[in-house]
Amino acid sequence: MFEHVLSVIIFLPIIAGLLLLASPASRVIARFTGLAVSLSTLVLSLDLYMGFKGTGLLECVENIPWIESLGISYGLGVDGISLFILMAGSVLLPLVYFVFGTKEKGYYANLLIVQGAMAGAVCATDMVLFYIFWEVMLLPVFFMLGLYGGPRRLPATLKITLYTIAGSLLMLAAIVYLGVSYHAQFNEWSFAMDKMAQLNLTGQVAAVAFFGFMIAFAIKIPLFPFHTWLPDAYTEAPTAATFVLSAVMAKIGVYGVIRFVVPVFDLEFARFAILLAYAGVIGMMYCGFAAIAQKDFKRMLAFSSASHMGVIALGVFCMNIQALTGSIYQIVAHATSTGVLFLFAGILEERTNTRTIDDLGGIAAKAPVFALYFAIAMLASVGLPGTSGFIGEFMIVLGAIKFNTAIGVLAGTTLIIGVCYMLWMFQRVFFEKTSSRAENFKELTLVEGLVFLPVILLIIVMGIYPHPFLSKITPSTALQFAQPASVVAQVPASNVQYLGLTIEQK
Amino acid sequence: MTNDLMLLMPLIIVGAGAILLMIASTYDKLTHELAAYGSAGIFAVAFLVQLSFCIAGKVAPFSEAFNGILVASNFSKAAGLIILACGFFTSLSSQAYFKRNNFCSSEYYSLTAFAASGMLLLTMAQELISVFIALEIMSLAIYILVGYDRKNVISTEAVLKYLMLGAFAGAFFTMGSAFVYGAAGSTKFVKIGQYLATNGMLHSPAMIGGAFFIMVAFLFKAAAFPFHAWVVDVYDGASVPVTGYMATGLKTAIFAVFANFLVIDGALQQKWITFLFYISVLTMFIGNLIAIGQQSLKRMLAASGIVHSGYLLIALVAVGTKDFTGSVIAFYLAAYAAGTLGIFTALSYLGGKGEARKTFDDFKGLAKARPYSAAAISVFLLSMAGIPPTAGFMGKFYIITSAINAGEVTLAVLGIVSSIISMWYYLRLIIAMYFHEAEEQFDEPAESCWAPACTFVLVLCVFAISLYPIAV
Amino acid sequence: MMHCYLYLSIILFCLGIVGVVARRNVFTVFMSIELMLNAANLAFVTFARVHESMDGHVLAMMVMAVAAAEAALALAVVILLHKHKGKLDTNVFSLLKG
Amino acid sequence: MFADGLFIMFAVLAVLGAVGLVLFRHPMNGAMSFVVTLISLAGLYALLSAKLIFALQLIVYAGAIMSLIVFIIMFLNIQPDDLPKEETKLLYVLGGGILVVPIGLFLVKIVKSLPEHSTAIMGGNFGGVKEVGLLLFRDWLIPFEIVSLLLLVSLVGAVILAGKRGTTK
Amino acid sequence: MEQSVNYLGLIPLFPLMGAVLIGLLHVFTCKRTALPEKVYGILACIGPVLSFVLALKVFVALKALAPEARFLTHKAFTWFSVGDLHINMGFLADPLSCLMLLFVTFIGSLIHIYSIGYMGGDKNYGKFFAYMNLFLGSMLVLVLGDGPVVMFVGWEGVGLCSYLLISFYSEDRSNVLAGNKAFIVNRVGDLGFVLGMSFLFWGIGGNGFDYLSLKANVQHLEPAIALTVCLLLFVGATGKSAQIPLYVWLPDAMAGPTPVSALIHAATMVTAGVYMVARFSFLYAGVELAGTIVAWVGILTALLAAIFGMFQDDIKKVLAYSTVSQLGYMFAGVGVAAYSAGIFHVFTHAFFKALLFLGAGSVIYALHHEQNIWKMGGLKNKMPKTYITMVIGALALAGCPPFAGFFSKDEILYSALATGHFGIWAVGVLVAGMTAYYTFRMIFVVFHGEPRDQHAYEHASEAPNVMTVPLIILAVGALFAGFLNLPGIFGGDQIVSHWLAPSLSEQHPHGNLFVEILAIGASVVAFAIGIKIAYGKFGQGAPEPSFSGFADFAYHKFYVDELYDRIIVQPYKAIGSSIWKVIEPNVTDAPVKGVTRLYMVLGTAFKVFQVGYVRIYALYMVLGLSIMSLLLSQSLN
Repeated sequence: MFEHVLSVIIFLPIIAGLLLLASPASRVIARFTGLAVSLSTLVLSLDLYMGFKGTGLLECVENIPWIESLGISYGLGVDGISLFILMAGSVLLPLVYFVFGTKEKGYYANLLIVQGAMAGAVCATDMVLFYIFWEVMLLPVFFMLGLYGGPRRLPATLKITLYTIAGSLLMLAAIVYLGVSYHAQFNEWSFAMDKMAQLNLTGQVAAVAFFGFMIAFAIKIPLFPFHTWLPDAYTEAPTAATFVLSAVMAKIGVYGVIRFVVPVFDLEFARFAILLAYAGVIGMMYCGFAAIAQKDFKRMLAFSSASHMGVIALGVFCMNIQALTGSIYQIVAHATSTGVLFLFAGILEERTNTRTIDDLGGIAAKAPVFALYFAIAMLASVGLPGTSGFIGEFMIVLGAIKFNTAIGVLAGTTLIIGVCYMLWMFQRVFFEKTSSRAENFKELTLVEGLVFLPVILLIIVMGIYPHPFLSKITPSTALQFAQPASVVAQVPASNVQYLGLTIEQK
Repeated sequence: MTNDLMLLMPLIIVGAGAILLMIASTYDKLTHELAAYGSAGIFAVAFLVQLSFCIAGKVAPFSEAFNGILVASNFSKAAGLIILACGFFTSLSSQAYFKRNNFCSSEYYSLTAFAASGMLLLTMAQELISVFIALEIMSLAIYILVGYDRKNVISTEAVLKYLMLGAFAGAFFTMGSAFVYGAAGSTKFVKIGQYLATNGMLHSPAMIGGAFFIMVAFLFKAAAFPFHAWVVDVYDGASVPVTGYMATGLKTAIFAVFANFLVIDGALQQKWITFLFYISVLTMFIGNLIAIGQQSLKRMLAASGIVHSGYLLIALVAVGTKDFTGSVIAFYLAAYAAGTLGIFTALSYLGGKGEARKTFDDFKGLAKARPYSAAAISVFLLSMAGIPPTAGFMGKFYIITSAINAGEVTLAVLGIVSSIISMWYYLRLIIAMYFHEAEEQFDEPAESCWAPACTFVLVLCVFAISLYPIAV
Repeated sequence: MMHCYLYLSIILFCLGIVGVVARRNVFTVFMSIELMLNAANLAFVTFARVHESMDGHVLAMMVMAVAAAEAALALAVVILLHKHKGKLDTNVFSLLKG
Repeated sequence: MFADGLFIMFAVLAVLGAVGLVLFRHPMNGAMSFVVTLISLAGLYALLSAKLIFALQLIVYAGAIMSLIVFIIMFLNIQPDDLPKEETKLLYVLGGGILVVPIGLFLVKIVKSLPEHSTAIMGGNFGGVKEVGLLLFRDWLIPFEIVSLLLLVSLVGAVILAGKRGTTK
Repeated sequence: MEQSVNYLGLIPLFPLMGAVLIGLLHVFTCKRTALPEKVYGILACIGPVLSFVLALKVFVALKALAPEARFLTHKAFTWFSVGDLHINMGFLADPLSCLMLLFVTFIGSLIHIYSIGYMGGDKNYGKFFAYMNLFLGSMLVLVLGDGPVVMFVGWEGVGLCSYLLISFYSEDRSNVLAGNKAFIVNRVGDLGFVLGMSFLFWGIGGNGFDYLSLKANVQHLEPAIALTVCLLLFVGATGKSAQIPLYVWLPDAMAGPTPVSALIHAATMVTAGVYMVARFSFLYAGVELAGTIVAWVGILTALLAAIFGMFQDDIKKVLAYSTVSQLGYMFAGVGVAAYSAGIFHVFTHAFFKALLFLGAGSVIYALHHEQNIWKMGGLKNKMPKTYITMVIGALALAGCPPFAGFFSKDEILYSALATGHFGIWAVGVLVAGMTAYYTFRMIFVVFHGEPRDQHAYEHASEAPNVMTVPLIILAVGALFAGFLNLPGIFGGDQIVSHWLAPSLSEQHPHGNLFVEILAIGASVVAFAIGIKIAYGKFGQGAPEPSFSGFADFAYHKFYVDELYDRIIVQPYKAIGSSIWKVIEPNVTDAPVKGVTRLYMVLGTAFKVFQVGYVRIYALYMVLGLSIMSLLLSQSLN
């Protein structure tokens, strides 16, 4: 691990992507460049991960002043929260180059750019820098969706782009508001994230700024009712983009909530947490219900992803360490499981030329390894113990019970809702009689099988032996609750003692 | 006096160059391409001189020249830099443009330089009637450039509209100046400031009325609501490089002088904050609404220019009169100029013969045929839309920061909302270029290499400017 | 007495505005603008008298010069318009709209 | 008293001329009526002791500029058919008049707030050629110089727009 | 007090490793040349047998300890630890889990052996054994887990295996649907489990969330929470152990291969709920209301299932309902705080129900997968070993003294009576009679009388030894297992109850002799009446009856499945599709669409103002100016 490892992780893919775009490289070269770059990023990230001490504070800090008059700097750093999102991206993205081998140059180049931008967004410690990466990571998605998406891609592209940009611009106002408030209170300009927690924000404007942040993140997550861009975008996007969106990008929304909203707007957050938690729970149920009605497996996975994101977001809103840690763990678990499921969906689509569930059937008999992998990812997605999905989900439900009984109980229904549509889909696609379209379904190739193996193993290892991962997360999450002791005290006292008959808290 | 002359050096270079070009153009040997290089050279030299002043910092800020009528502040120098750069790129893009359009003559370039000298004067003028004359030099030159294509009725219509309304607004300016003169006894900014400092704004209705009429003229030139209606038609009617020049250089000059005028005295600016607040909000939103429905690219860009004027008005509202540096305004202008000029430069070589490609649909599939140009245009559009990491984003960021810092949170939020609204029509062109199949091949021969080179340089500028730190 | 001069100036100015807004004849419109400039000049000269400084006279001269320059250009445009359409109606020139 | 009488006469003439400009259908009539206004204004300048401006108004404005305009009107040989048929002219004039009232009232309000001041003819050299000239070349050199630039531009413009030269070299 | 032994972890690990190994072998060979079945068979049996051996070792080790110190623990690793929540991947062997361990590994091993024969020729032979091993591993995790969370791992793991094995013949949609149903219904229960755990954690879990710590802290738990936790955990138990209202999945689960029904859906997994209640006896003991609810739910389930069982015509369904019914007994037992009685019934039930299922399996095997009892008949001659062992099983199930079922069932009924739950006892006795009736109805119809399907009858033959030997071993168990807990009245000293005592928080009722005799007498009479009626109706062979009235209603299982479909499944789907088709476009997305439309409308509307007439533009300017002037003149003075 060297000094500027984070910068390299961020800019190596971006620069490589831009160079690819500018060069007349062929598809093959593009693919192998992408692969090489993402693998080297992976190596660097692993190096970073190994060297990560888990102190809870920012590590690998880089800080270069940029706009000194406003206290804006090029600041990077990772802690236990951001590390795992970074790692999820680094680990998962190389898969795409293996799975999709015949795409155009721009496809791979955009993937590289989005990878770098996402890494930048999670590593940035300066709000302005964060915002820049936050916006930049949308652009490759915009191009991928528009260029390589399905037949109805244009409305979907516009919807996701405008929706998310609208949200993020509101966030920009909120970011500036924070910086200015910092200037007003401490007579010094700064946009550094860690300094914002010292702010003492009250009043109407603070609430507005709070929602400025919240809406931006809610759209990205997507939190009910800001999810409506998701089904179209996830369905129409090329699989790699859907994969990126669901596996990593959505998580950066949650990350934002943890990074900005929780420490900075402690009072507002405590006030509105119940509302947001309901949004999370309702979103989970709403999308879960909607998933059962889907005929298109990609759209079904899209709703499933949104449903899970509702739970993950809920974990953040519950304001206790178990739920928060559970959320972060679930972020990684969901990234691996749903991400892999989307990739599998892509494989299914490529090999059968259909996305309709009814057209498929009996694939388990044709491709047992594929079915096995799929089943493991699916089981992780429904939160089966022994897979990565359980730990996080359990901790979130546990924390939610403490936060508010009604929400906890509703959150628990994810156990049932998730399994309904997943099993239904699995039954129709993998079991039953082999359909004509699946007749010639090819098993995963050896390379594919080997490439997915680490991720599948990761799913299982993370379920069976999560301690090493958690021990890097918990110091940071503990810090989240250690800092504003006053806020934790203000959190409505646990009403578990009263058998949780209170549904609404004041 | 030598010092004073040094201050005016860029202006002198441009003015003298304009006259030289004018004279030289009577010789038939001077092809208009040579004239283009000539004017580009003049702008380049002036730019470098100006830059050397900026960097060397030998001349103290607020140095007065000629009896206090002209002042060279850091702000005016920065604005001058932008104007000169605009002139440079306009010259070169015109050169490419006239490969496809044959109504050029060498005077065109001298008029470009004349307009630039008017703009430079405008940034420095600190006296109302000088402002008026400078304004008219700039405007007259631009009128002529707008109507340069005499065979084209569209172009003539544009110049009619522009000239008529411009002169109309100019009349208001003179009336306003008369009242200010009546109240303060002088038209020099310094004297007006002294008068305001002793008497206060509120006790002088003549000052209020005069300043109001003067601002009307500025708002007209800046295309603020409700004086915006001309801008769409005139941009549409003018040839592409001229439109780019109008949208950037002219706007820079106008906002420079507007800011200079507003910061005469704190009281003056305070008086108009509410007024400018509503004007800027309306300007942003009306501009957006006009832009949404446009099919023609130039008209859309014109309407978006209205919106950008709205943003700049936010900056004017938020600007502090104490220690006025104008850095936010200058930065935004530079960012906006880079993006807009970039698009117009690209359009000037992509527009086809007689500007055949006008609408969004005409650019469908450009990315396949001309990937680099399409990428450059996308960068410019993103910059105008304010998406990081472009200069446009940083400009918007500074404006919002200064607005919130000045306590104008509502205005900042409305600016953001308008920015959201504007997103669609910028993306629309990108979508047309990238996500649609090409209907034609975009392969015209005999293209100048200068304009594409300029486009490339401007792309670099868009990114480079965003990295340049300023103080709010 | 100063007020009377200024009132006259205002009346002329307003009449100029009306001329611009109400008339479609290009010549009339341009002359209305000239009228407005003259109204401003009258105000300048009046104020010069009031302040007993001749700056106002200089300013009025400048305005005249500008008016002359504008008039020259305006007439050139009128000729151009006439060449195109043979009409002096401003409403004829409305190809650019929407 | 005499001066007041003159003022009233000139003022009435100026307004009448302006009204004529706005209302006459044919631009020639309008131009003639405008000349009346310009000459009346010249008279008013004289009453305001602006000798040089009085002269310039007559020579430059009423003389040069108006001759130019009249010349062009004649040059274009405008037939009544070429003139726009402005059936709704009066309506527009009325509407414009109503719209203008707030502006006018605003200006009137401003003027009312200014202290009244005598405009009696000033003795001495106030407004004389020499005095104004000295001022022009001493204090107002820069505007004076740049006006030359302006005129140059307008010259070039007139040539380009109205000229007959070939367009491309 | 506790002793750490590291081989505890190996017990579940062996079958799990076996599962992984077999699974991989299967996956990588099934598309090419399949491995010989023997390889799988042997590999599959290694794990269970090794586990059984280790279980014996555990038993011996425990036995060596003083009764109140019989705890062996093993902490494999810290599973997760966040804030107060410390969960170890830890295992606990105490008398309760040891008992479960022993019979689970024992019966599991037997059924594995049996399956070698039963599954012969199936193309997914390897997959089957992988699942079976996986199941056994999970079940052992469930049993050995040292805290609720680890138990939950096994709990869900067995659920998964149950799902996989029910839908084993996955080409047939109805099988997969049955699997889905099992998994989803189980998940409903699991929700209760998870919520119960959560409440328990926030109640007293801060100082350690394993049984021993919980037990030590249980007095700090507020009664209201304790009740909530008990009920929620019981919801979990109803799911896994097929009690009202979540019993519906178990009959459908018979779609799986018969050894699966024997192992999972009769002997082991379905009793997990009872085990859990016993595990949490320290909790239930403190909350009488919860116990009563558990007992009543149990006994009503027993009654309901017995009613259904009387009218079934599928041999496996009869057994399935009898399983539900017996599970009801077990819950009645643990509900009235007779935990050891409940667990003992689990133990005996495992033997005779596994025996019955395996017997049924060999009948089905012999008749080429015919399951309808009305197509059987007279098989006692063809399949004597099966017949005899099944009769033993049936007698045990029906509660005939001195078979295993008699003692364990009687223990429960006696406890109910002794603790004053007269109603439960009465229903229990009634159900005992019904049990005897439907069990022997099945026996008589299948084995006695004339063969109804002559063709099938002729091809039927006794199963191979690999299948009959386990039958015989189980029959021995069904015969003698009851004596392990012989009550005092018969001169025994309740070895099992005493063995279990350290693990359970139960107080033995001080019953008197009269109550004891009453209980035994009633049971015996009920058994006798039941078997008499059955013999009267079916003893000599009988035609397939047609049902009407109540019988028809019961034959259709009171239309409960249809009801659930109507009030849960269909509304669920309707909600799903209405969200997607109605709410999403018209409500949730409506603001977005509305804004877009407004945007475009305004955009076109504003083009109108760009009329193109310069005069109008000037008019705009003047209009704006006059408005501004108006405002400004207001502000002057």
